[in-house]
Amino acid sequence: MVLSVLLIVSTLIFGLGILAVVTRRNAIGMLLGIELMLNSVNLNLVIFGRFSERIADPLEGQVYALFIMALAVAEAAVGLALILALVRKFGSVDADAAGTLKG
Amino acid sequence: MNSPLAVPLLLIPLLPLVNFIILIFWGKAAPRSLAILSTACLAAATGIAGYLFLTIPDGPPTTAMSADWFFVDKQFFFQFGIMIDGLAATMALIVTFVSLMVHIYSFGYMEKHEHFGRFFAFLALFTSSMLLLVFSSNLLTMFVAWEGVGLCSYFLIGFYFEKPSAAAAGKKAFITTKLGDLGFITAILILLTIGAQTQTFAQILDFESLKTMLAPRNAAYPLLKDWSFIVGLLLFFAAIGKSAQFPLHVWLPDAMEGPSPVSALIHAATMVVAGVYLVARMFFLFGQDPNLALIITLVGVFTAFMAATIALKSYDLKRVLAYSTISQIGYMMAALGLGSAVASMFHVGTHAFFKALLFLAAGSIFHAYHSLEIRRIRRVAKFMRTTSITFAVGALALAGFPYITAGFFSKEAVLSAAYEKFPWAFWVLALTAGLTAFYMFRLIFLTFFNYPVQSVPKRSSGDDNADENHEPHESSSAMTMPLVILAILSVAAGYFGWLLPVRIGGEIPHGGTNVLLTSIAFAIGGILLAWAIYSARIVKAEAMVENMPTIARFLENKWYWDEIYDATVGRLFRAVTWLVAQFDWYIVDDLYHLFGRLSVRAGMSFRQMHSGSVQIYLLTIAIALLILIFMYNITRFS
Amino acid sequence: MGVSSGQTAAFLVLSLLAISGAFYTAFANKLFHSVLALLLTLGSIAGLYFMMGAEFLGVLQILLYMGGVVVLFVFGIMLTPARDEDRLPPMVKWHMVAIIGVGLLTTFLVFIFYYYTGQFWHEIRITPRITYDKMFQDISALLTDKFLVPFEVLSVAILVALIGALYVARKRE
Amino acid sequence: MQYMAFLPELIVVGAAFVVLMFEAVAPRRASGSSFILAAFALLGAFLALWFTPAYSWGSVLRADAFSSLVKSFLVGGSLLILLYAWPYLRERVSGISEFCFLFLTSVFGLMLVTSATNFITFVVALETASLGMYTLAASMRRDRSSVEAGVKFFLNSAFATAIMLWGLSIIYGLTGSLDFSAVYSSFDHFAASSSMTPEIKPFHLLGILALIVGIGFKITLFPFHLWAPDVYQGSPTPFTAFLATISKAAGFAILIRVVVWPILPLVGDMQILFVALATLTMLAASTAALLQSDAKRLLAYSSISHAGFMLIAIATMRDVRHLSGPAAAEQAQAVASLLFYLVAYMSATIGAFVVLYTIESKRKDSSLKAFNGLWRTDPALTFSMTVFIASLAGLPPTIGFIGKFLIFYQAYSADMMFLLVAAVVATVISLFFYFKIIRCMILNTPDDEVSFRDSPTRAFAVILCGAILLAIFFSEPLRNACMEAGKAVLLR
Amino acid sequence: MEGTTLHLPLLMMVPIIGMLILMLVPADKVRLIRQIAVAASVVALAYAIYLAIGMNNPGVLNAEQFAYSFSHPLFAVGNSSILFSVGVDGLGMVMVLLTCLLFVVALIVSLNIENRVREYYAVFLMLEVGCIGVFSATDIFLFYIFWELILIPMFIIIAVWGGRNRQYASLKFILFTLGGSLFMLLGFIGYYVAGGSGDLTHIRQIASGSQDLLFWLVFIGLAVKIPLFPFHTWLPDAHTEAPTAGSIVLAGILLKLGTYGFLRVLFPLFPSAANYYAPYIAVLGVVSILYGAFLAMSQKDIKRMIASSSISHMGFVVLALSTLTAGGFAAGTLQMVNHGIITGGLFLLIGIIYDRTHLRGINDFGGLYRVMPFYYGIFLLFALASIGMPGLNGFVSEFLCLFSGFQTYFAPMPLLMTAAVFGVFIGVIYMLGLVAKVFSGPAPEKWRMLSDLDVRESVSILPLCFLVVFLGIAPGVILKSIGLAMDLIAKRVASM
Repeated sequence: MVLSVLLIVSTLIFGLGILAVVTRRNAIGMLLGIELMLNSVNLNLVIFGRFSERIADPLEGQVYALFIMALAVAEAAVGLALILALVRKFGSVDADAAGTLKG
Repeated sequence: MNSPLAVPLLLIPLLPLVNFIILIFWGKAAPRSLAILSTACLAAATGIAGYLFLTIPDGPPTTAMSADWFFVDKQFFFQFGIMIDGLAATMALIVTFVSLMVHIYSFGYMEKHEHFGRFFAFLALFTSSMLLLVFSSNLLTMFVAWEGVGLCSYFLIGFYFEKPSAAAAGKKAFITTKLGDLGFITAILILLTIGAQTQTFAQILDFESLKTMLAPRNAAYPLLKDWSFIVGLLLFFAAIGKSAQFPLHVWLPDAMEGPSPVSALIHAATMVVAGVYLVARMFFLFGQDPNLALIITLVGVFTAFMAATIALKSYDLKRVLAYSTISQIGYMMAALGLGSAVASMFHVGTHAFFKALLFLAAGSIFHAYHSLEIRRIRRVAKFMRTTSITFAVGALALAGFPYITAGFFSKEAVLSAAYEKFPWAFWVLALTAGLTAFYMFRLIFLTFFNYPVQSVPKRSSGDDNADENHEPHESSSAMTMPLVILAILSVAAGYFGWLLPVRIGGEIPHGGTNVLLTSIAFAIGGILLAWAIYSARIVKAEAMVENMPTIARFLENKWYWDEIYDATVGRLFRAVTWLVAQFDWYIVDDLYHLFGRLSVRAGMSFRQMHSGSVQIYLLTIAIALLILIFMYNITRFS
Repeated sequence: MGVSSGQTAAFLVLSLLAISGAFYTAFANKLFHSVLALLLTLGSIAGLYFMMGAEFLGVLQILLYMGGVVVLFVFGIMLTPARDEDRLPPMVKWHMVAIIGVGLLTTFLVFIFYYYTGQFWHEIRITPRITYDKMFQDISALLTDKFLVPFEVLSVAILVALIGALYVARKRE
Repeated sequence: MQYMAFLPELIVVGAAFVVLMFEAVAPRRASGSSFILAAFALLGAFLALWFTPAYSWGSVLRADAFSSLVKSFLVGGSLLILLYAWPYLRERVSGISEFCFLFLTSVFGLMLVTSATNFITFVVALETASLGMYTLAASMRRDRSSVEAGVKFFLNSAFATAIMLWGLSIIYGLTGSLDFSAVYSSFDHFAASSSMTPEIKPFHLLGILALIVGIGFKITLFPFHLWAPDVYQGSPTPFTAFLATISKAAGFAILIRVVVWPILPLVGDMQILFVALATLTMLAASTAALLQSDAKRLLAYSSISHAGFMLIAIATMRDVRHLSGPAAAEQAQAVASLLFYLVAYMSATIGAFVVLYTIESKRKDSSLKAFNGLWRTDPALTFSMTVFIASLAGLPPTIGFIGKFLIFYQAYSADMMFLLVAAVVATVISLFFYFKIIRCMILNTPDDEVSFRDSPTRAFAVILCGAILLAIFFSEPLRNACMEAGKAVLLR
Repeated sequence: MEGTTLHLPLLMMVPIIGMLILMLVPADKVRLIRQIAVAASVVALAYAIYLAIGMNNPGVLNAEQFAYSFSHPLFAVGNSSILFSVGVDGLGMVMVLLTCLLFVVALIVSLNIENRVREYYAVFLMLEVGCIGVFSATDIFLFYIFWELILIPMFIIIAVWGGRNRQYASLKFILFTLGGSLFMLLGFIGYYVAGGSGDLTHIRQIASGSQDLLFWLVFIGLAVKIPLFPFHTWLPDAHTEAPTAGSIVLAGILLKLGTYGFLRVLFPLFPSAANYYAPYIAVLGVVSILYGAFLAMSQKDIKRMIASSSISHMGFVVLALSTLTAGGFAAGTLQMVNHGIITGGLFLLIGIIYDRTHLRGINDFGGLYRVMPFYYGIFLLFALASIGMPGLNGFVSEFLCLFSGFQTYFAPMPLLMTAAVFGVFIGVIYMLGLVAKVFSGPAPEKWRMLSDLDVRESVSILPLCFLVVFLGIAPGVILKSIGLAMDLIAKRVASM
């Protein structure tokens, strides 16, 4: 029961993350959404480690989460740098401001 | 399987052929001397033909030579073969002789023409093809020659290539006869198909073996017998095309655009009777099927009558002669249909002489008057004595003037044949004979004497630069000499009719007194009527026209055949062409374009997905995920 | 079940906090509010980690995420021109599609999880209490043994991220 | 000894660090030397690949014939791309030494991707490469669209990666591990057990679908390909070539490994998805390319369409349990065909891009107009480009034909008529835009009289096109290598 | 390997070497370039003639009745290999000879090309390699490779040296032929999968159930090239826009590839499907005959008209081939050769006045007889050959095609066969109309200045003239040399 509930919580966070990514107009906002999605993934990993009988070694899941966390940080850093460059070139944080390439 | 006859027999067509090659390549350099050479060779060929005519043994034909031409499957060999029998020898003699006359005549007629050499080249080629046609021992060889004469006819009709009407006439002649040739080739193909099925492949095209296969007593080839009607019909269609019979007669009058010697040689004496010759050659096929015979008779009789009526109202000297040719060939066809090949060939022979004579004389008149418009040419008798006399002899022969002309005998033979078999045919043909006499003498009375000049529409088939001030004069001896020879023959040939049964077999039909009297009456009556209207002017010609305007217009427009064909076959053809072109353009081609357009349209919509907005891309991914998951879980919800 | 009712209550509270934080992150008008809401979510998730016996991860979550990433975002927001979403029309044409689509997706996933978890994870296994030291050792053992290569590569990745960020952010001539 | 197995990677990443050192020590002279070092490192790695033994590092990493072969594609391709990019880089890219560092680390990451036998290794390696690639996309000087490309690439990639990770977390929950071997045996066990009813299967597929979204993004499958044309167009052209070939090759390598190993027990259910994606990718990309006027974008669409063709080989994969017997041989052959196609595709695409950025660096224009009248100014380059395009279009006697032939052969052997017809239609459509380039080169008159004669790319292009043309006679060793790789990747 | 000779690869090398030499010559040495190119083609022709004469030597033919065979595996697919396997039987030899001859003619007639001469000749020589390759390939995939190798050179020829609408035409050409041949490739692959080998000298029987689909796939590829009725629309465009030499090669050789493929590939590989579907193909052939003829009637452009007439004439070939008898095959082959010569000549002749006037409309001309009598004579010769005048080569082959068509199909569908005969008649109408319009009538002032054929033109047309007459009189030369091959193919098809 707890497993279900927690998985559903995680799924909701995941969905809200996606929603943030596809609706927030600010590129930083989109980045926030991606962080939410990654957190949901980590949460999943921990939940399964804790509550699933199929998991032999729950620590492995935590190690995975650790990796993902580190990657999220790295991505955030690069992403913010790119967004700053975007602001510099296009004068806006709006992800859609950079819409010169299309078709 | 060469026989001793092979050499002379081959020599006859080969001599002109060699001359053709020489003339076509070097004719420009030394036209006159090469033309003399050509004529000399032709004279030699004529000599050989005459020799053969006199010496070949009676009975079945002798196959002189046959050679494999090509093959399929290494078992079906198509052969190129020549042979000779009485029929062929007779025909060959007529062809070579008339051709020789025309050659001689052409020295005078074409004297100043720039393409003198080429003219002789084509004459030579034609003669060669015609002789090959005559000597061919199987249908395929005959078809080759058949096409060859058609081609030469095309060249020679269109000889004055700068005249659009001449070019058009050449085209019309070629296409119309080619339509007939379809019958020929289809017949050959059907025969071959039958032959392959009955294991008689090699023989089925050969006249002699076909004859034995078709013999009434021979029951070994039922399939062939079943198909003989169709094959006969197709071959007859070819003959119709070549011989300008109804319904393919329309090309011959237009063919008068060619030089007069050509008209004399090809469109009067020789080529146009190739159809008759074909039917005579295949008489074993046509003769044994009453339905075929009836069809041939009907076509012949109808053509004879129809052409004669058109000639009544024709104002072009050569066209009148052309219609008379059509009409006379109708006689020949009718004779064949009536079962008398001999009568037919008799008429072929006499007709060759007097029709060649008439055309050559007409050419002579044209040479002097530069016109063929009979409403303008006057007093020929005064200016051109020889020409007018010979022309009159020819006309008499054509009219069948009793007992002195050859035409009388041959026509009487045809009428007798008709009288024996189909009286209705006899009466129509007799009436036609009367019409023939009438229109020929209409010509003579109009042009030879001083009939008042009528108002003339500007165009006719001749060059219309008739110079009124120029005094017409008699043609050179090169032209008159053949006229005289032919005139003599036109009279004399009738007395040699007895030779034909000897050479061909069968006998000349004699219908007895009734036929004799009827034909004499019609011939004389026609002449008298012409005299009454155009010389004595007892009856006014104009008045007759006014009294019967519909008929006059009907005849003047040649029974509207050209218009009818144009409105039916021509229109159908153009419509199909148009339809195909539209179909090709708007349906077939556009179908492929449609594929292109669809791709571009699809591309446009796929392109719109790349809107440039990154969030839409992400949304697309999310929705794609949704769809994927949904699809894979769809079983849960169903 | 093996989980006490107090724990259950704590789970529920933390979950609710995490969800509401995520919700506000997605829908807040001001970006700064979003970041704060994210902070809330991250904190609640850290709490959940602690509750599920993943203390090491929870600590890292607080240090790396709440301490690092969020600060990064705050800096980012400060460095970029004020560009608040409330100055724009709240909905762009595809937002409706987005909300419906993603909503469907989420509902769908929730349904699937709800439907399937009962069948698959029959028993809820309570991991034995692992002491903090032991856990740290185990994790480091994993990292230096089985996951040594990814761990090393991760360091390269972080270096790349650093250099890359510098490379992009550097003012160019 | 185990380090020998990963010597090429070590060379590459080591060189990357040295490049970084250059920049730190002598920033002024760093550009040239780092470029040269990068080139030599790639060359060294390429050579080192010949000596790498097969080796498994626990359950997370494995060097085998398959990974070696793909790595040689990656390294060789990168070398070719980099080698002739110098004029372009000098002119249009800022900070060549950083570029080289990021380039090398990207290659490094992608090389590891091909060796990964654990999903998290895969993800970490992929991210290592991606982090570099985001910045490489944005590395152009004075060019807005480059930054746009970088941002778009980043956002798309991060999003797709997040989805993929989510899928991996589900897989982890189902199988208890992210090792390929563990996942495989777990799935295999489930698939064989009675509990795997048709009703429950979809749940197992959930993670796999998300995984395919992530990899599909990398290899630009419809509808995850939307980023590709934009990013390809905006990036510096050498990097576009990198994206189109190296990155895609790595993506296919991991896809192959995933399909034939961890998710093999469930691959039967994926087949319909692969067929659909392949069809849509081929058709969508080729039709959309019809309307392009920018050569880079055109090649981007072409590259997407080729991904669809390559996916055909994946779609022929079946659940093969025994590693001996005809079915496995068929499977190995499918892998080999895909790898061969990959070589064909990479060689022609690299050639085309090399020609493109040679022209671009002279004419400052990447639209089709830049190709106008190339024949007049440089017939050799024109000839080479024609051959590259013919190879892309799959016309004989180029290597592209052999590749296409092998793919068709696989599809036919697997009885996939529908896919074949779609492939033929897509090929016909693609001809239209391929020949657009040829038409520009040979028909249109040039706008200027820029000469390319001094360019060393000419020699390179001619040699590459010679190789492409003569491949039909000499491709046997390559095919054997592909076959070996195909057999190796099946081992589990 | 026993009986292996390098003759055919060497023959293919001749144009390649010529091409390579051309690449080394500076582009501005136009005279030298022309000499090299023509010399290469003449050497190839001489070599081909030498090989043709050698065909009769004992021991040249191998066990499968292919001469000069050479085989080398290219790469392995499945359990077997794709081979570089060449060899010629009588059929292949005749077609190779025709190819070499027409290329000499085409290269000589293009001596007046001034624009990008080097590239022009290089592309043509490459085309020649492809054509020789197709006619001598004895592996289906090698066949396909050479088949496709032809496309790009032809595309370039049309696109660069073509007429006003060349872009559209060249693209259409490439899309159609390539699209079609992709289906053919599918068919080949299917055969290879089923039969396990693509060797045409050892054809393996595949299950008749699987033949149907493959048969039609291959058929589409071939039919596009021929072109048969629904796939023909590329032809008029391509022909019209191609330069003279391009049209000659297109009409003379490229169209033959399709029908050659019928004989070499389609029928032998899928005999039971061939037997089953032959009547349908015959119907398509007859439809092509009539459709092409009517299409030609509707054209206003001389080249388009001749191109459309090709559709009609190739219909005869298809009709003959569809009989599946040795005789029909021989007839079709003969018609292929003859059509190549005749239509090649006609395009050459049209090119000559196009060079002089830059006009191609039928109505643009008139009265050329007076201006260019020699030209007229030759044009007439070809026109007559085209409409099947006995004594010229067109007659024999058309007659034989109809003959074999009648043998097989007259009994089941007499009307259709009669319609095929009617196609000949339509040919007469438009061809004669063309000749009459262009040559007769008064010569307009503007054409008075046209010169008759010069040396280049005469030299290029005279060999064709000779063949038109020679093959009309002695078609046995070809029929004899292809006889054995035809028997074998027919036997193979009949054996199912």
